[in-house]
Amino acid sequence: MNRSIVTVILLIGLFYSLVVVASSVNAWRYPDEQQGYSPKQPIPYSHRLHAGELAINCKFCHFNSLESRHAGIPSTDVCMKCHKFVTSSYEVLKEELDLADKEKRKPKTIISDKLKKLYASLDLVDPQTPNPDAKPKSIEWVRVHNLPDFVCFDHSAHVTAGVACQKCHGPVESMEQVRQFESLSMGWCVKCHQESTENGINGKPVHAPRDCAVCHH
Amino acid sequence: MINEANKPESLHQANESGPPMDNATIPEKELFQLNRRRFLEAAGFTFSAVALSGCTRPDPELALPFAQLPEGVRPGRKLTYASSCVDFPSGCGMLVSVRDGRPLKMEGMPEHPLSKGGLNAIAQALPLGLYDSHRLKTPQKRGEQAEWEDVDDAILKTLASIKDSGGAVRVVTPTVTGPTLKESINTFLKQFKDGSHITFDAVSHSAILDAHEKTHGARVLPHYLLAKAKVIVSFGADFLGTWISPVEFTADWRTNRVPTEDDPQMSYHVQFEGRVSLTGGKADRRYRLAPDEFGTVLNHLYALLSEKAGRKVDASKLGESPIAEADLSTLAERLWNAKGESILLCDSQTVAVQVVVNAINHLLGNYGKTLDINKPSLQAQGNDREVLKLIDELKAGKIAALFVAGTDLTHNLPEHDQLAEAISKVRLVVSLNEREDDFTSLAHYACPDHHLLESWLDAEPVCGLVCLSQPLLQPLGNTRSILESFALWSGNKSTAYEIIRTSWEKNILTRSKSKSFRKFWDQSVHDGFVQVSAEAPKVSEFKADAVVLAPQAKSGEYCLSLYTKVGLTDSRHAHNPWLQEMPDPITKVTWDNYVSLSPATAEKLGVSDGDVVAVEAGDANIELPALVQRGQHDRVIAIALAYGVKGTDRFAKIGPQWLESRLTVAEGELVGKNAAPLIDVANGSLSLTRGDVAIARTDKRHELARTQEYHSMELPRNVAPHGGEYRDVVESTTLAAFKDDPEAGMHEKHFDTSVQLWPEDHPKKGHHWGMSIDLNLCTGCSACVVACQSENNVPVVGKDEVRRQREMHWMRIDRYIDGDDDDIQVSYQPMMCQHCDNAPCETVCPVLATTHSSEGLNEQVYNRCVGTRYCANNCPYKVRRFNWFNYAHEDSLVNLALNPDVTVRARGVMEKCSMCIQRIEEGKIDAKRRGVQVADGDIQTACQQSCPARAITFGDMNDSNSEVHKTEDNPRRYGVLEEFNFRQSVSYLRVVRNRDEQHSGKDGHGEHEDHEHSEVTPSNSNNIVNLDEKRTSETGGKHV
Amino acid sequence: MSKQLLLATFEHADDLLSATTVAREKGLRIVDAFTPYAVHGLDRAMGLRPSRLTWVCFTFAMIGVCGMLCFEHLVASVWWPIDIGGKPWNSLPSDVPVAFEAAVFLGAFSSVIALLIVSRLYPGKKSRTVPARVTDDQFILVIEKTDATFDTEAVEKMLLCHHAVDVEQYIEKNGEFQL
Amino acid sequence: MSETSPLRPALVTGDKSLGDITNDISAPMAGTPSPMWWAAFLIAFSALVLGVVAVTYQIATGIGTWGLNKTVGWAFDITNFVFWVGIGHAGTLISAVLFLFRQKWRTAVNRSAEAMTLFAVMCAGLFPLIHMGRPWLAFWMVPYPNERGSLWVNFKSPLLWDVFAISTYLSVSAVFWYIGLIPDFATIRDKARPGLRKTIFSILSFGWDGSARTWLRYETVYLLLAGLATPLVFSVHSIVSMDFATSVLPGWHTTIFPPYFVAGAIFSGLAMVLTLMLIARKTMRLEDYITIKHVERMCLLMLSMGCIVGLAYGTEFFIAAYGGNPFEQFVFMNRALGPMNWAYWTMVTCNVLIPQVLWFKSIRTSLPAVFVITIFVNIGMWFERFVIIVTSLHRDFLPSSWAHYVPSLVEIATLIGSFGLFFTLFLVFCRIAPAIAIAEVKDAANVKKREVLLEARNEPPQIIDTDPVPVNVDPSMGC
Repeated sequence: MNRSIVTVILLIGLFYSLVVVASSVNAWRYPDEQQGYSPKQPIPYSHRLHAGELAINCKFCHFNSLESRHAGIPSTDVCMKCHKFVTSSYEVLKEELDLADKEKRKPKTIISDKLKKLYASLDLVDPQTPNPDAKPKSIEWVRVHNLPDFVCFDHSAHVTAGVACQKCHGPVESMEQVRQFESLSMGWCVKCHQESTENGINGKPVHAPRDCAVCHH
Repeated sequence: MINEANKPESLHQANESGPPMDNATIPEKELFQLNRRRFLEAAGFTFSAVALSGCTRPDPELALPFAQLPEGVRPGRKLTYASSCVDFPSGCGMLVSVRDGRPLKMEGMPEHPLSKGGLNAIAQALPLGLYDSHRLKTPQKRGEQAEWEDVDDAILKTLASIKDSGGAVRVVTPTVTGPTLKESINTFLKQFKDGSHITFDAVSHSAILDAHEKTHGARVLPHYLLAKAKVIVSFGADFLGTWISPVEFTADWRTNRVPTEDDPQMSYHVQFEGRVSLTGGKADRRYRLAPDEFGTVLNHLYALLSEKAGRKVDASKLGESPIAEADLSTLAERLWNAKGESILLCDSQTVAVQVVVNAINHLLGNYGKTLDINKPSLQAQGNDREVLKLIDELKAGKIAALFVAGTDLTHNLPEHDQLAEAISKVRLVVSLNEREDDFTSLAHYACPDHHLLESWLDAEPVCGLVCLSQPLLQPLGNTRSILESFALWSGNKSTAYEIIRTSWEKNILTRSKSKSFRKFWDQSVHDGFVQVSAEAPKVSEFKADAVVLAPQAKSGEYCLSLYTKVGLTDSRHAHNPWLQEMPDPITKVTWDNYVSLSPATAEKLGVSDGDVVAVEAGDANIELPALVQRGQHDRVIAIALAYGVKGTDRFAKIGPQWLESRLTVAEGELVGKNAAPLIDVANGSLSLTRGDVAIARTDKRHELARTQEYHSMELPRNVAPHGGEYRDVVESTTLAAFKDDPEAGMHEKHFDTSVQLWPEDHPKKGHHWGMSIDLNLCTGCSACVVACQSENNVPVVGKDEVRRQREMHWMRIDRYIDGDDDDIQVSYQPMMCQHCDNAPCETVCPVLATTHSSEGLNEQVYNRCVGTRYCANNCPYKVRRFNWFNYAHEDSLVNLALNPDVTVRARGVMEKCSMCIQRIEEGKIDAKRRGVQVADGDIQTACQQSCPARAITFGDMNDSNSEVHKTEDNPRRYGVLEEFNFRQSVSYLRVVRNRDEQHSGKDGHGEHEDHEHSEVTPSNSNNIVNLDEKRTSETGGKHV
Repeated sequence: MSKQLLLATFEHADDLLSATTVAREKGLRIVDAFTPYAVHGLDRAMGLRPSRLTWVCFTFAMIGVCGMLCFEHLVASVWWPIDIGGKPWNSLPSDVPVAFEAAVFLGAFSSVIALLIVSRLYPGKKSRTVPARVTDDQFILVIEKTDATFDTEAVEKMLLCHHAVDVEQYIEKNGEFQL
Repeated sequence: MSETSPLRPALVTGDKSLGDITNDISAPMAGTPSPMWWAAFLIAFSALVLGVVAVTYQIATGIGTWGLNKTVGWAFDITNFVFWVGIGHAGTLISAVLFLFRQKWRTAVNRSAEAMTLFAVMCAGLFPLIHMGRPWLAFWMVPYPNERGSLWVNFKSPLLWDVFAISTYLSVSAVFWYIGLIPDFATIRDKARPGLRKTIFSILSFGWDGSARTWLRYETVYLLLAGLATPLVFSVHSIVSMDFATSVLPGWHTTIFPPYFVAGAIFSGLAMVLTLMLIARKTMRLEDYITIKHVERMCLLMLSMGCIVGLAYGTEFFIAAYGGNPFEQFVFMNRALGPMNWAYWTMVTCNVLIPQVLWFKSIRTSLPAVFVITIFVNIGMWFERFVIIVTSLHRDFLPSSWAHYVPSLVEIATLIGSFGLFFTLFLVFCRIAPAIAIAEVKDAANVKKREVLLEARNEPPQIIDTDPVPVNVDPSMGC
């Protein structure tokens, strides 16, 4: 009698454990340690394509990193600089143009599904035609690199000092979906600060302080 | 701290889903049958998984970029806008720093001609007023929420009928200096046959204007130019604290208060006053004088001066002077020698007295020199006669419509009930106040105005200087600018922006030289103020015949003196916890008003601090705790106004709630009691002083919350070694001594701090931040305290915690009162972390949570701190503050006021002044970005920035031409407890009192030892009594 | 292999002592003695060498001091020198207390662990089945019958006139005594 | 046997045999506890529960539930800490130091003294833990390799020295105590009938069989431990005193603190041992083992310590006056005459004045009197720490930040709770382990018995070492 109950409990326990573990195994990490975190984004934006293939400079979109503590996810209108016209992949557009030529009509704009969300955030149906009474709303990106609240990290300071973006963010230009490349642990920061003070950053001598209050205040 | 929070959360979730599963499958009966161990085994196994789940990631955090980035906005960067603090007629210039669309910090505007970069505590506290969930968010119709349309329709309908019937319409506001607002009120009133705008100042200076009407033929308030005054004589005018335009006056007063080695000159400041005011504390010579005796003394002074001027005054009419004749004649002498460079200020509601004041100022030829009446000040236009007339009209039911904006009429006037009853007779009562205050609750309609930071407004504090205030965020509620409201009721549907622009184009531009309005406007908005030609009423020559001697002092046993506190000059700010918890500069009491009595009077009544006394004046009476205040006149009973404000019971549960905690506000009570009922309306003015007052003790007690328990630098005699010890942590000297020897008054224990044990180990290359505070300039106004609180997210802890000596202010102002009661010397000392290079606190921290930076700062790392409190024990200055609880941060609206650059400290963590490290880092990074060196003055700490007296200097001590470096060889420089060689980075400049005797306050004790016993000892022992009572009441306090 | 043993039981420590001394003089092989408490002089009587555990203790104590001092030096002035109250990077005096405690700690634990190892004591070990009263009020002397020439009677007599209350013959099989 | 002499008075009275000793001492462990024990246990346990509740509430709510403030950052917490550490010391002192001096009379008390040390240090160790603002991060005090680059601990901080001192002290005294227990466990194991009890004790006794070889090593290690424990005691309380001595606070920053604290610790410890001994003697009928002699010696020790402590109080004032540091002068004036003088005078009365009556033999030998005095000393020593900590803090350098201190209910409950913990542990210990070191008592007692025996046979003792049996005797002829 008792044995059977115990086995029942054990089975439930086992099942439950398995469920919990299984659910957590893909997101396994030590507390506060998010290395390798790579959440799915609302728009499958490819850094590999933009930063890698098309070799767009990081700071072209993340210009905020030059002046502010936040690198800042670019606002939608930054995307629109190009995507006002680039509404779909090259092949598709090319095809449509040829077709249009053949049929002697002006090409109609083809909008890829991926980009629809982008235009939606600006409340636009057709990127070329502005919408006067538009109600723009933010795209809800998922934050990848997230430091604890008691750490004050200033992008502009590091960018002006000449630290390459890849030093902390890894080879983003090769990532289809952004992933936290480094551990971003305190030890990791301190190590870099010490090395930079000793060897300078690409030849230029720098003073990267190791005072606590530089990051913690 | 955030990610610490995550783990328990995920555990919690798991637990929720854990047990039910088991219970669900096993009927309880059987559950108990099987033996415990096996069950626990199983259960343990079940929950083992939960531990693992603790290692999973918290829910993903979203990042929302702008869809369209506004022009010039950079997320995470601070933007600064020029505005001005038009909530107060004094109209200080503000620079508001806005971060990601949130106005966070008010800063002084250095270019502003009046405030010159200073800002008072109340302006510093504006953000909390803005993000206040208790502000009226929508219009109201008889207390019910309503839509603007309905309210406006209703109001307009009634107004229309009033128009026809020709009923009287009154708009009551405090002093309005803004040309635009004035205009729109007037245009509104023009619609009616009998419409007038009544200016009501709770603390009015009506008498000054009336007096000038008598003597100069125009109802003007002179613009006092203290910068030009070498001799300042003030009769009860608290011009550094609360009187007319304190920030401006402080800035001016400062200019003549910095004696240097080469030019040891100082203005001479004499204060005659009943209660101890902040200004009295700074006076070189302070006389105790009951307010109702000002007249007599002024008569004498007038007589003495006119004698010098060659005119004899009949001495028989003068009456008996309470001040020694000799003192007065020397004072007259000094005044006479400083003709045209002297100034006489008087805070009296009696016109006759003010007339004598004008006469004296005229005799001294101060008009046109230190008093400007051609470009007069507009900072106080209150007219008591009109207010009293209004009251009569109301009572007579002659008023058809009453509009009140910016003041709680019924709260600030006596005879509340009759007034309320009278108001109920009015057909249309509209309140434009921001909150549900006493008057609003009587009004038919509430049409809440925007908060200052949400609205377009302008101000003209002094003729010819027009200031602009611009909105810094979208209104948080469905409120409406007062400009729009009046415009709309005058049939004009334009927005505040349009209204102000048109009015400026019409009125202000014409007074300026510039042609293009666009340029003029943009420039004005950018600067926040503009100087244009003055349009002032014509003043006549001085009418000598108007001068009659002031009436004799009426001799009641006591003299009531109502005043407002530095932090709470106006009932509108009673809802601001920062201001409520800001210790009063003199009494150091928070969260309460009280009856302050002189030690002698207290002894006579047999009361001590916290004993409730009943004060009766006319037919009004009020019960408040007593507070024994050294240096107060024995006849004077001082009570602060602007307390007992409706709705302040909201603070009952502010601060931590636990086993032994007591409410900040007792059930069904308010913060303090309203003293307005005691205002005397007898002699045609709203007089804040009256003689017909009685006081009696009750057997109740009401524990006051003071941040300082012991008030003198002289140690209690019963425990002081050698029968008496004087700890001159605030060093002082006299000007006479200073002239002979700039080092005079120096603490004998000073020694050469260049001696170091391990000089090589910690070289301070690069920056070495340091601060220097000129105690001669510090007025104790506490603007820095609130500035620091706002900059550094310092929590409000509530009355009970303050009572337990657990206030969290990083910056406090120590106040010591020494000397004889007839001539007390008050010393203020801003005290914050001294950032010692040999810091005792650092050595003792086991986990390296507090260390020393390479730039000489004492760093506190909150996230490393485990809270042993050893550092606080070992801190000689007791400037470290411990988070005894998790202080409330659940009000998401108030949290908008939090500075994102500063960590919000969790429970169990030590904190303290960081010298605004976030500003230092920002400054350094900015410089790096611009590729330049950090220049002196680029980085300013919050306290330094706000200081109206510019007493605080901060900078790099290694930078040989920085201000702070220069102070190092200032002869007045000293460090507190320097003899311990903590090597503080904060130094102080010695107080110099403009007195002729050679000894500073401290030697004074040494000298007349004999009468010192009679004078000082009672008040000292008195302090000890207080301490002991503190203890007993702490223990017995629970059932109070 | 098994040993032939004689177990002599005594009531008093002194008898045990004298018996042991004699037995040893006679050149009998004394396997061991069992006593309820540490009988002083028994080691001399049995001719046991003083224990070398003191050296273990000393060595580890020294390791503790030196190790801790080095560690403190590295932490305070090499790995991450942090300015603490303007004190010198490496202030020896402040390192002393911790180093001392480390010495005591290692010294104590090393010697105790060594004791348990050398005398094979560990939780749950079954004790040899000597008559249980040795831990209470009896003293036992164990003598090995070395060879045929071993004169059992004589030895028994000798033991008895040292007030041995009882002499029995045992066989030892891998550390266990059996009748 | 060198240390035995017929002149020595009996350490174990009532002419016991070894068997009797075993039975007497292990008696309280077998059988059901006496009602007196139950009463004591219930009181202690309910106190413990109270304490647990208080601490739980405090940790859940915040340190604010204590009466501390911005000026007085330590009060009951550290007072209790120092107090309990002090209590702990006499234990080690008695068992280790007296062992080194071959004081056989210690055998009556050393076991309970060691246990007391253990429990007292447990109580002590609790307070530094719960006095932290964030106790759940206490492990940061331990230097462990970490991902902070790598950030260790501050070896310059006296608090860290404490962490090491206390943990070492706790573990070493635990080992010392257990090693002492092993042979006794074996005794109990062998007396026990087969069953749970036997198995438990055979596990605990590590398979001890009383082999002479093991005894030899055992004695060596025991000596080593005693040798290590002795300096440890002194170091621990010196380090505790450095928490104060190395600070800058007048009243704390005092060079005489290390010896002063050690003396105080021994003083309080002796008092506590005596209190417990007297209770144990009564409740567990150990009159024959804890004799008046023991009590009187302890009293003499206590008296001398009391005088040393008194001297220390005097010295503090003298140095303050003589050193001429106005801050220090003020602090001591304030102690004696200030708002908290009641605490100071309680301390002086209990620690210096009352113990003086121990000069009289009549009082030393009257158990009730001694009991009362020990209680007073315990109270006095608690107040000593309170006075040192609070009166120095509440009025220090800047008059502006002077403040008062009043304990909160939670604090008081915590103090009571610590006593609850201590006595609960102690009473349980009396039940599950021999309260007196059986083996050692036998050693001490047996010497005496032999002499009695010899007198009975009227044989001169010296013949013991010579051999009664002639060598090479013919086996046929007996003796």
